[in-house]
Amino acid sequence: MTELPLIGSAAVADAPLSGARIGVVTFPGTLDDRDAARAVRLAGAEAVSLWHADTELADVDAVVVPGGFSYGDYLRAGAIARFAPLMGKIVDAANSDAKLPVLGICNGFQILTESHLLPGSMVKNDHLKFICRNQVLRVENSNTAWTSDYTQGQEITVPLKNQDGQYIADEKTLDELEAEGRVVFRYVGFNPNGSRRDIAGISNAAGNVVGLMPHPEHAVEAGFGPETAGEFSVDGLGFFTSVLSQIVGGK
Amino acid sequence: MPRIVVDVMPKPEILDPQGKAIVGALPRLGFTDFTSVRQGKRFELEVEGEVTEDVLAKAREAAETLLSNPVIEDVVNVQVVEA
Amino acid sequence: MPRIVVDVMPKPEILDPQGKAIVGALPRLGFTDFTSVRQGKRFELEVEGEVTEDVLAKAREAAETLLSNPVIEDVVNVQVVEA
Amino acid sequence: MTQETTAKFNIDTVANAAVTPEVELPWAELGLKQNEFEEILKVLGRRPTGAELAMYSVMWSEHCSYKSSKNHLRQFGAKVTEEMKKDMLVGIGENAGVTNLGDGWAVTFKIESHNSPSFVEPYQGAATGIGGIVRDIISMGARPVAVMDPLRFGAIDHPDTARVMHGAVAGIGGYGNSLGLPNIGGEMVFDAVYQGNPLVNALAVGVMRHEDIRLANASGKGNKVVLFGARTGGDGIGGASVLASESFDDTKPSKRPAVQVGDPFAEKVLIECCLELFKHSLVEGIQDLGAAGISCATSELASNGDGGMQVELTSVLLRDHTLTPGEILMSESQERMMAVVTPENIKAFEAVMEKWNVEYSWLGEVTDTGRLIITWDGEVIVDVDPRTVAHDGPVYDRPYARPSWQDELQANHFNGSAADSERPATSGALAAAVTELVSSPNMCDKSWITKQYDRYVGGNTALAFPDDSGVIRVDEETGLGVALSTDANGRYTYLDPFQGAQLALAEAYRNVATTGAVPMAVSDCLNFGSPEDPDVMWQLAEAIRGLSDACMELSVPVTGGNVSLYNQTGTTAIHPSPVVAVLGKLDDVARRTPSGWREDGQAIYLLGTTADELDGSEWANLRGHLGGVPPRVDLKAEHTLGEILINASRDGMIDAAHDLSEGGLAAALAESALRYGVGARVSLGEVAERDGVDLFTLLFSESQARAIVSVPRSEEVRFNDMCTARGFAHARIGVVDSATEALEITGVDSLPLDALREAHEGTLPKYFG
Ligand SMILES: Nc1ncnc2c1ncn2[C@@H]1O[C@H](COP(=O)(O)OP(=O)(O)O)[C@@H](O)[C@H]1O
Ligand SMILES: [Mg+2]
Repeated sequence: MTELPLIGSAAVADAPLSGARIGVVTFPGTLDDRDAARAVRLAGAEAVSLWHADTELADVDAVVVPGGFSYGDYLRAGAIARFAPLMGKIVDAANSDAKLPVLGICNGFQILTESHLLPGSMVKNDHLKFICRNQVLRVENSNTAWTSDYTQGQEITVPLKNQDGQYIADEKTLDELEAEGRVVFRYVGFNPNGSRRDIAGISNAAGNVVGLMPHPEHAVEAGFGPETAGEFSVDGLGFFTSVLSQIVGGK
Repeated sequence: MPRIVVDVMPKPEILDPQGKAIVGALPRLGFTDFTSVRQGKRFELEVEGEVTEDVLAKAREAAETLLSNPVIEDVVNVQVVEA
Repeated sequence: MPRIVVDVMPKPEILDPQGKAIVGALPRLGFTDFTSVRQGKRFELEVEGEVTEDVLAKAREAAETLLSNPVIEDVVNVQVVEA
Repeated sequence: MTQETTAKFNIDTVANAAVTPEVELPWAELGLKQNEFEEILKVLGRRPTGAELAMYSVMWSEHCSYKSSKNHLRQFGAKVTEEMKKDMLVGIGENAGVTNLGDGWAVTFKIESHNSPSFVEPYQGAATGIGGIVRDIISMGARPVAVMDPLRFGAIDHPDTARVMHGAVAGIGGYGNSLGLPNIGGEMVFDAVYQGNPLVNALAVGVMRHEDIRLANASGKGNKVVLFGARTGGDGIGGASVLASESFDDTKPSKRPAVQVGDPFAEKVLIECCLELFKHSLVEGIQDLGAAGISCATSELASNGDGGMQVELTSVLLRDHTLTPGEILMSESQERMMAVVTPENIKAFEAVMEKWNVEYSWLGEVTDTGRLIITWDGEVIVDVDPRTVAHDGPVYDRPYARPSWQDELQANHFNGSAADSERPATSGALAAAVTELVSSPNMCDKSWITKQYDRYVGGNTALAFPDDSGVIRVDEETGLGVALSTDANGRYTYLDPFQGAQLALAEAYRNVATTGAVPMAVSDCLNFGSPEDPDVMWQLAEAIRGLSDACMELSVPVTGGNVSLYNQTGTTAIHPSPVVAVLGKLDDVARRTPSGWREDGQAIYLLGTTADELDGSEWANLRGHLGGVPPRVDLKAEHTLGEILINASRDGMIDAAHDLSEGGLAAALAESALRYGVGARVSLGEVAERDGVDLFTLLFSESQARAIVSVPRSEEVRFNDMCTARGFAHARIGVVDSATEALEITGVDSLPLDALREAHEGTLPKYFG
């Protein structure tokens, strides 16, 4: 066979047919905002840049709080970003009847826990080092706004990269999360940071808010994401197509 | 200038990975007297002028809201130190 | 059990990015009384049995060698606390 | 922005200097030589003020003035053909060179050292190394897109190596990861010669549209000069406490920080803030603040411009209010930039600063006097021709001579030495030798390091560790991208500095071509010992001569770099280590070639020929031998091999390619198998016979201009024809075979991939946890 190594085209799609607008928040120190926006576009929606200091939430159908080191993560990951004016709006919209879908990735997840949109918290990885690896996750709940395009129990591979990724919560909270099906992702094969019960991601009770440490937005294009035995994973795209189908379906 | 010291420690029931690493390293360096180590944070806030009750109350509030995360940490101390 | 508290702060002349980020955030949250913030570390070492002079000396040594980086940090306090 | 009341100092004004010629100045303590101080007196026609002395002393230091290497470095600018200039948009001399990529895209990259700070405080030293090189890239108008980190530490089992390793790697990761810059490659060499003097080099690469290129110059009378970013503290002036004589204030802290602490968050904000300034064309000229801080930024901006500059130093925002004017001028506080802004753009500039919450202060303006005037509370403390500070520093023709020991060293070949007494010959011994090689400190798997680095951020990383080059997509629509590799072999360069430097270029060039990219430009970081030692100076002169010749022959211009001297412990210098970075271009990164085999049945070809060249090799190193002469350089062959690899990649003739370098064919075969965990059956008898070498030599010799490729069956005829047409030696040595789950080499015991992997991956965790 003479095929070239597989790499997809990242050409920006023309105006998305779906009409869905997904906001991507930028804080000082946010790093993966452009990646999240690319993932949104590749899924077929319009990516709308949101600025942390904005006092109004633009007219968006969903919000991604991307990864990075907001305010350097110096105090605690996400601790300062949580107080941004826009975060207040996002929390209100997520808790409102409209149940705005919100996805927190890595630092975004940490910001959501600091904002008390999601329970528990992240502390330093048990090995105390930054870790970047391709991580297998099991989708434990395919009924959330961000996971409906996956099947229950499906295993996906996406990158993981963080310093403070160890998810902790008290036993009672953990039991509750389990009982209510709010553990959305679990690490498979290898727990990269010592997270309680191998938890990689969780949701709120309504399932519109999901946070996880690994990075689905880095597994959306063949050639630029996690590679196993020469094959690229685009497993992360499902997050963005899931929320898109919910938005379009609901319109 | 007077300073307010705020001490924050990981909650006792929470595993502290940094403390654990230290307690592991101590005996290798010949320190065998310490059975457990926990690592927290110490903040020193400088105040222009006098530390009134009101300023101290503000410091306590900042300690509870920003400087610590009540899910995983306790504020163990808020105290004025004259420099 | 008795504990020894070790406080470590960044040297005054050294940039403290952590304190800087906090001092920048405080006014946005309505805290306007604090002109400078520096963030250091607080260690709590637990001791089995009594804290003798010797144990305290060991703690001081651990503070200088392992718990702090003398190039950028100062040990500002080593102290016994009865729990 | 307000400033606390400025400290009061015993200000040494220009007027005062003119009437007090007898005042004793601490020029020697500031590192100036007698002749240099006399030169300053001549240039000024009077004694310098304290502030002027501070500026000259830092700007005329080896680090800033290149006074020992300048005469030799000129060759990089001189040995350049028209062909080489074709794509060079900005050459040597600016913060970093700029190369045209086509389609309106340009790329800038540069490599620098942060060696001694990284020994003192590995975390912060390495972190600020990344910070500094990234600011060079920003100041060209580019968006930084990736970093790399060539490292050299002491012996792997020395107790101090773990300290440096843990700190430096965490620092590089801590800073680079926080900036959102993927780490796409580097090097890791362990050798006792670096024990007291580790090398931490850092490379950054950035991309921009042609119209966004910015230069460091201050032009246009009346334009304003602004300093922005972090506040100025006492960083980096620890040694210059003699300037305390400027002060009569007892409250001054006796200590200045010996090390700098980086603030990657501040730098990330600075990057975004600068890019926004560029996007709206709000700055005329821009300069990062690195070594020599404000001294460097003001004098370089002014001397590169068309007029002069006037600056009020009390306007500088300070972190430490006890700093004297001289100290402010010398401070190396990180995360600062200086820019020139037209009066019309002031408001818009300030709006960008406020949006990003970046502190700034207006220091002064561009003038037409041709002078750099610095005042303190209105009193003139510096009045100089900026060129004399920035460009016309001393230049030395340091004596150099081939070391007396060089001949003896070169006569001591590995072949036949005591170290070579038990050369593996049986199939079992050969298998053990391969395993020993791939688990050795320098050849082992480096993922202990690279997994602490974010390789994914940005979403444009097409190749990184462990492939031969890092590959970054530049244009998402067309797939246009760049490939980068850095290389150096201190042992080769020690044996022969001229050839060693050429071999460093050859390897980096080959690595870039191996991934399918066309090599375009070079940046280099010359890490050497003391130039005052004629032996070392000879190594430096030979290395520069060799490298510049080779660049010309391969038609890849040097666009920038850095010289790091005095890397030695006592009188013992490190091995001369010219780290060479080559940048190449890929029209479509989808065509990049990875190093691992994947498809069963593909044919494995060895390109190039092998001679008995074990001197300086990893194998000899493992046997504790260093002597003889390095492998022969054949740049014509490198060029042809490059063409073959690039064409084969472009035309879809190969699926995998891996160059042969340290560890030779044995290392390359093992790495290609381990890359995706796919084995192969290899038979080397015919090639050994063709080249007249035994199996051991074929496996472990480090002859240059070689690579292995895997060729799909359907492409074999075309591939063979291409090699034949170019007259390049090529031989089918095996076939990819996943079923074996081993590397099967005829005459060598089977090497199961599991065991090989364990050996390869176990080493760094064993030493570093
Ligand atoms: N310090 C480091 N940082 C990042 N990548 C590294 C580092 N050291 C080695 N690597 C990567 O490991 C791989 C193997 O390195 P090396 O054997 O030096 O490559 P080569 O022989 O092709 O020059 C390369 O992808 C290289 O970029
Ligand atoms: Mg290579």
